[in-house]
Amino acid sequence: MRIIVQPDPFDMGAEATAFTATAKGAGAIVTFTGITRDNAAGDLQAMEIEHYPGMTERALNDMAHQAMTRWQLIDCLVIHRHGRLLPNDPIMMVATAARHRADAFAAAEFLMDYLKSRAPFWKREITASGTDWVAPRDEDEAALKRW
Amino acid sequence: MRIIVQPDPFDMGAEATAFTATAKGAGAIVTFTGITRDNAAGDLQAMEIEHYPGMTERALNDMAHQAMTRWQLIDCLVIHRHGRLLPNDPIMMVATAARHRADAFAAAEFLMDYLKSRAPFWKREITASGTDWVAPRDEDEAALKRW
Amino acid sequence: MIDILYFAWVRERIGLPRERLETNAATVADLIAELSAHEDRYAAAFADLSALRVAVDQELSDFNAPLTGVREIAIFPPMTGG
Amino acid sequence: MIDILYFAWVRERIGLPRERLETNAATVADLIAELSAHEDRYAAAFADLSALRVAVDQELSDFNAPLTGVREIAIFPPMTGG
Repeated sequence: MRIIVQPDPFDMGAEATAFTATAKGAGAIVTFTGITRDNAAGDLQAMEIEHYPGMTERALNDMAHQAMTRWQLIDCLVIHRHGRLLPNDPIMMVATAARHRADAFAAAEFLMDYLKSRAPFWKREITASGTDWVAPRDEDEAALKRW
Repeated sequence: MRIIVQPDPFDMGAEATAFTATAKGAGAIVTFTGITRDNAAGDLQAMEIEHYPGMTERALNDMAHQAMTRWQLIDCLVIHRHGRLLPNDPIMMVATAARHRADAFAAAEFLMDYLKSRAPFWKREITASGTDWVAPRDEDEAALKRW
Repeated sequence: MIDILYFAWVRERIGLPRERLETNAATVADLIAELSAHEDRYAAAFADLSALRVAVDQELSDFNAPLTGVREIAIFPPMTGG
Repeated sequence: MIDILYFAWVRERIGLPRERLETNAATVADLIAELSAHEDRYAAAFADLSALRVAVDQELSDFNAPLTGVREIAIFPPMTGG
């Protein structure tokens, strides 16, 4: 189990390869990668992610432990960036390893749903016309109900 | 949309990176990688995968088209090996790109469920004591019912 | 003339991966019955139809599929990809 | 003494990321009421409690959480990670 919170970019392909190489006995690897999308107006210059140092690591650790307990996981990985991100930059990544695919998929979706609404990150869009805090989506809060 | 059926190994990390780089406008990338697991007895020497050339490509293409139609996907990728694989070799990989994670996850799970039971591949385990065709799992057939 | 392909243990029991036949069978089921009556290795391979799947011209189909105009059929066990 | 941290637009409205206060407030809600009564910038930041979330000693909590023995609380908008 690895939790990484960092301002630096990361290489999702290299992380996926390294994660898979150490997941002994895994038959199924699921990865999710979140990418900085352009905004509706198409003028996104950057995304700034603020977080709560200390609590962030605790919250992600707690989610990962829950995932390991609720599903038959061999390993899991969470990487989340903070600070200034450019369009098309990877923001975060989750990876899960299990013997069978159902566990790997469910745990990855669980981690994503919790990470979206229960980890202390706040996104802000920087455009030519100013900055805007990203509003939470109703679907994201609703998604938590299934777990 | 890319469908690749090949005997050669592939690099799941490099494929994930390349897939992500070309998925313009994607906010969510999901990958699934299937790995050759050792068998229960722990004496797997190799896995041999037989397939039905021609039909395999048609079936995978059809599944990928269905996924693109049923979910808001920007792109999807299916790679499946055949021939002789060693323990811990990647067998196959699916990747999906969408604006939002729900579409990327659902499409990846759909592709996996169909690929398991509806694409013409047959696995055989090679051990010191002989060879054994892998039996289909009841859960795999049942998993199709949700789509 | 129709091409018949066999895969996995069906191929092993019959002892060949494909063959080309002349048949008057109307459906896949009829063709299977015809082959099973003809030789034991077919009867052994086709003994339990519930353990078999069939593709007609490279599309998954069923045993009642008519053979009119069909160029290629394949008979095999349940698939185990992924 | 208690540390209070603010994030995102709560931080912006209040104008600082953290402060250390002496308070007799019994709960997070009492502390919020105390601060809101004290200065307009707090009243503006805390006007709509349904738009706020609270963490007590780095665990998500609620406005009724007691402050006894608490070292750090944080007040912020709904989180938007991932």
